[in-house]
Amino acid sequence: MNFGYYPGCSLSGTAKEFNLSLKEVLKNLDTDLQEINDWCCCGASSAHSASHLLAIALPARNLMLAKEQGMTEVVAPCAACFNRLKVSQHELKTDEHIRIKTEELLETKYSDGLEVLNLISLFQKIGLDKIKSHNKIDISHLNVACYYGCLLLRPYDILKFDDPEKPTLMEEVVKATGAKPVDWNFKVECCGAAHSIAHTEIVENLSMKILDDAVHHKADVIVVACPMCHSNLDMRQKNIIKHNPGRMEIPILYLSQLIGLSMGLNHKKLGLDLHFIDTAPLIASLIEKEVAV
Amino acid sequence: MENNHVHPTIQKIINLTNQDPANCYQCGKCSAGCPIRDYFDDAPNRVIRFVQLGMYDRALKSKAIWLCAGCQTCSSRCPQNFEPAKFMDALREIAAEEGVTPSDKNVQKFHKAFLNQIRNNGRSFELGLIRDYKLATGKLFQDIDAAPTAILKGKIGFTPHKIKDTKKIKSIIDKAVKGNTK
Amino acid sequence: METEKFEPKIVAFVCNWCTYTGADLAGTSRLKQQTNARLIRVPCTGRIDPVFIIKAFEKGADGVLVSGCHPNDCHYNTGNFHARRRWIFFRQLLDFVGIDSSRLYFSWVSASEGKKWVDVVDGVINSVREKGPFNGYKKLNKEIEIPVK
Amino acid sequence: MRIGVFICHCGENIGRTVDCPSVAKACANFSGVVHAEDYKYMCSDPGQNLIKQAIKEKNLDAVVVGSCSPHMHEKTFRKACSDAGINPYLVEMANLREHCSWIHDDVPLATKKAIDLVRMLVEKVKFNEPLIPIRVPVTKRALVIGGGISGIQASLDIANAGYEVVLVEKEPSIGGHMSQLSETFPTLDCSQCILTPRMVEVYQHPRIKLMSYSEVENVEGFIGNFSVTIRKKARSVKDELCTGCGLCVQKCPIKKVALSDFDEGLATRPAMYVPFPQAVPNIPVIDRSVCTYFKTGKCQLCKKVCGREAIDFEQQDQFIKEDVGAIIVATGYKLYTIDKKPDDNPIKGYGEYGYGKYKNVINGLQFERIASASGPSSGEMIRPSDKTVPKKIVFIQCVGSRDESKGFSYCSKICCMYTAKHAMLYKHKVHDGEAYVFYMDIRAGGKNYDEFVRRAIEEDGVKYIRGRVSKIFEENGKLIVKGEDTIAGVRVEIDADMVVLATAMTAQSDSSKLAQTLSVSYDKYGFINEAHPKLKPVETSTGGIFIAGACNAPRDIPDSVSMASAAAAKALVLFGSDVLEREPVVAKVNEATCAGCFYCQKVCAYNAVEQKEIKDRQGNVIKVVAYVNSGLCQGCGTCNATCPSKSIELLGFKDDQIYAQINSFAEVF
Repeated sequence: MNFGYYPGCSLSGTAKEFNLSLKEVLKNLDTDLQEINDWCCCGASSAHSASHLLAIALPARNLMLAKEQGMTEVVAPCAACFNRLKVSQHELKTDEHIRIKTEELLETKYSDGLEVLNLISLFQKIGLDKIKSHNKIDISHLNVACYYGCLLLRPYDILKFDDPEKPTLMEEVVKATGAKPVDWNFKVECCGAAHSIAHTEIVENLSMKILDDAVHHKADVIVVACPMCHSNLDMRQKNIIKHNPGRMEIPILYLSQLIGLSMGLNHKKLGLDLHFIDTAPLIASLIEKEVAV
Repeated sequence: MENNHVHPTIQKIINLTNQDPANCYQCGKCSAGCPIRDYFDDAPNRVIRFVQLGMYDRALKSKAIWLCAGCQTCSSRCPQNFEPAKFMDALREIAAEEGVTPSDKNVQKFHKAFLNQIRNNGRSFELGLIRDYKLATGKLFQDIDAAPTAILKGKIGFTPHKIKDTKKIKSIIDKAVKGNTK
Repeated sequence: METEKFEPKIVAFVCNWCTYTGADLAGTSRLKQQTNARLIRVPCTGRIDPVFIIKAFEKGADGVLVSGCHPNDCHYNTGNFHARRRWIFFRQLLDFVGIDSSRLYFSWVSASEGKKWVDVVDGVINSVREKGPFNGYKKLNKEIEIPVK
Repeated sequence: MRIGVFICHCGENIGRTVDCPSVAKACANFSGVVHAEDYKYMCSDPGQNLIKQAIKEKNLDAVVVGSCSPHMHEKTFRKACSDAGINPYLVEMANLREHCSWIHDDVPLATKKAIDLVRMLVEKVKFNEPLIPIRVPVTKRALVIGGGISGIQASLDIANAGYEVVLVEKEPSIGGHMSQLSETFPTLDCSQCILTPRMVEVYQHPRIKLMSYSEVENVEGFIGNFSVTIRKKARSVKDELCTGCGLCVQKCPIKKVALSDFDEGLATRPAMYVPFPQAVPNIPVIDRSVCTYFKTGKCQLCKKVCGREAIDFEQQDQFIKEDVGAIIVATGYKLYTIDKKPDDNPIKGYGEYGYGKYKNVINGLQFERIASASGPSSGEMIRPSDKTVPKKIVFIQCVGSRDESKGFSYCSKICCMYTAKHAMLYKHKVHDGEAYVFYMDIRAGGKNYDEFVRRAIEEDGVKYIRGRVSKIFEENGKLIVKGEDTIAGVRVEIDADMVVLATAMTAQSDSSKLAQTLSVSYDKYGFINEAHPKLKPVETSTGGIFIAGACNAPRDIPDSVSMASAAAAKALVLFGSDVLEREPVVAKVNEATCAGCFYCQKVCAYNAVEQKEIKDRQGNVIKVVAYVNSGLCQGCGTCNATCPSKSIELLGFKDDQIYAQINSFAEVF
């Protein structure tokens, strides 16, 4: 299988292990990603804070490039990129006024017809059975809290991905790896997202509540599909514990890393050493088990 | 949706969001579910109320419009299908355009620094972003413990990934963003 | 004659219970519309014989509109269903007799849809105005008349 | 033919945009028109006299009035002409107001159109024939659908006035939702105490035929003459033999096999059951889907213990025909559920409140059962999950109501009141408990209603918080309720033991199907429409069918009861006359040309077309032709359009009459 690929800024920087693990896992699933040539930033939360038009135009440029480069499906593993691409696509389709303004700005005509996939819908396309068939390591003892955050789910009317209040699709993927998803209350709460730098105190507080609820529901690990969620829960976790003592560390994994673990892939290649919260104890707990195929 | 009897600010909000603030019936569900509400001066429903009452200045000076994280919990639960998150975006844009001094400078400075990175490189460059933001805010020692680890782990590079067509991106941003970007 | 601005002539067959009443509502609500349509009131769209429509075109209509109750809301339970079934065959008949079937319009307008009625009428008038006059039968009428004289 | 044309100015209403004198002048030149004039108000007494005078002086035999919509004044002008000696069906109206002057601005164009409209009807009226109204007898018997408080009230009123009533209830017992309630606002009197005597009265009334566990299957006919088919569902108990001793229910071995609908799923019931002890009729039902005998062919314990041999496992659904003259629909409401709905459903469901997964998040009717002395906890205030007394309780109003996004845009009207009542009942039972109510507005219009809400706040100390709740989740056995007090502008988070949702009142799920069976109109929510929101609140779009209670819109008990009495009064008005006059707009067959293909019979929705044998003098059948039963024919004209030989025609809308109108376009265009 072959998909267009829009990695987004984070995956080439702070979320490097997301990129690494995704590529490693897809290699095993015979899936190729073709990166959009000369893509630019989607504008993230800053563009729509400054200009509605800019927030539509930046993703539109990438959508047009993908189309020009002959792609029909584009994977945007970063939840924020996925969200911005989808919203832009939707507005260009439904709002003629903004479409004309965008076309003027970009000096190109826009045409619809590209399918934008997020990390989870990519794995659905590849097939959960296929993932199952690659299981090499028994991780069934792992209790996993699937954390969706905001941007994969909202606004539902545009993204049409999963139930915005009680999503289950990530759990389906986690079940395919053999791990056990736990039921918990905070899987769609906000981590504070882009305030990571400007208002660290807010992010620490929100992230703390999410971590606490996951631990309370007996999760061993939190799995995410968004670099912003990851950096807030992982990078900020040490300080959260410092400022709110008496808490245990809980590792935060990208969904692709969890799949990689169940496939028995090299931990370094999955970027498991790149986290702030040590993943070594988690890895040590895994028992290797060849799964007869 | 053009209407002569509508105040220009309301019309601007309608144009930017495709929704009329009059749709809000002040139930407060947005405020009840807002994760950052405790840090706001005015709850989201109040900011909408100010606009409904024509107190635009009060709304544009509210901290809430800058602290809104855009998580859209409010929008997805609003019984009136109103989207407060979009509304907040619009107020930020209008505030910048009208030169209203933001009551939370950090957020605006962060967004400016972020857009500046895109303007220069076409992509966000984290080290440059943090540098610019710190210079703008003077918060030199924040994140001092996390940064070295990040750099050591190779998560923050020293050179930006520049795209080829940065000229285009510059022009897009300069044309789209009213008010000052620099 | 052709230099005069073309104003389409529209004949509308409407059912008494839904569309006629909806058109009344448009009136009581003072919703303005163009003057080109002439309404013929029938009890139900089920009453409309396809030949009525051909006759209307023959007598100079440039467009014909048929409008009745919404499906399942027929005052007579099923009249509008029978009407609808009839039209499926009727379109082919229209083409056969040389009438562009796109000049025949159908809509559902209930008694409470005054605004919709105005939109439908103006829509039909504008659409027919774009198509221009329906001349096929006018010529034919003349040709037939000449030998008689 | 000598036709008179009368053009009305309707004051300024027509006159402003239509040049009435020129219209009259133009019409005077139409062939067949011998008189044309215009007048300020044609419908006024002097206007009508003008017409009558002209008929006499000019010896007119047909009239066209150009004025308002025929829906407005057709009757007026027909009557006036008929007084002057013209058959009323030789009068036509051109709609110069609703269809012309009110919708146009351009005077010359509107005037031209007005002339065309009159011309069309002048041409039509030339083909009109004198017709005589059809007189049909009235069956003085009513059908009431639904045995809740509305249906009970309507039935008793009609029966007490001396007429027979057939009362059909789909559940095994009458009583409806009112029988589930603990106490009623604003007096706090016991619901069952005031309802049960009425139920018994229905049961014992000599003129009420009660058909419980039955549904209306089909309705034919028209005002004064309905023929209704009722499905009497198989109870598996012969109601004429059963004495209601209850032994079979006691002996039924599979006790807790199904959730009790009456207790809103908070309790269980056996396979053989009576919904509640005061049920009327007190005859049990076997739930065949769970009964051991129906599943395995063994058991029959109930049959063995029944001394009356009333158990009948072989019983089938019965179809019973009833002739009635009026129908009252009183099918009531159902509560909105917050569960996740399928994707194609426009109503979504509340994921933020857990989609109904938390046991201690209940709805208003469930609270009624918990509070009721006859409920599963015998009135003890305990929560469903662990049967402990909730010390902190939260009530949330407007769940599904006033919510365009997840439910309905309308206000359910009664929730403000019953929530105040619930909070009060709770405080009366749990003195040290805390009760919170989240509300958006308090709508307590009604006698002693607002005072009642104030009492809850001031005397019982219920805390009202203005704001909608955003999320509920369960943590350590507590329900965390996240809200905002929009008055104080502060966030409120309550760790409650139980949450009661005042969920929206919605139409019954099969209400649109019933409305279609009855040919009455209903709104997009499934509520049955009234004929006019102000002046005909209990009538429907179909003559002889009336509505009462919550099948029309959310409504409380006093309003439902008044509406039921009003509907009963409307039925009684109908029963006040022996015959009804109907428009003679019916189909008629030309037996000479009818080929007997009976396509007309196939398309008739009313079974009005019959087959008639034509015999020669010797009595031999020479052909079979169609025959229209004018009592059944409703005048849609579908048969007319279908007939291949044009042998069946709709009087008043005959082919000639319509062609005349079309042909007039040759001149018009």
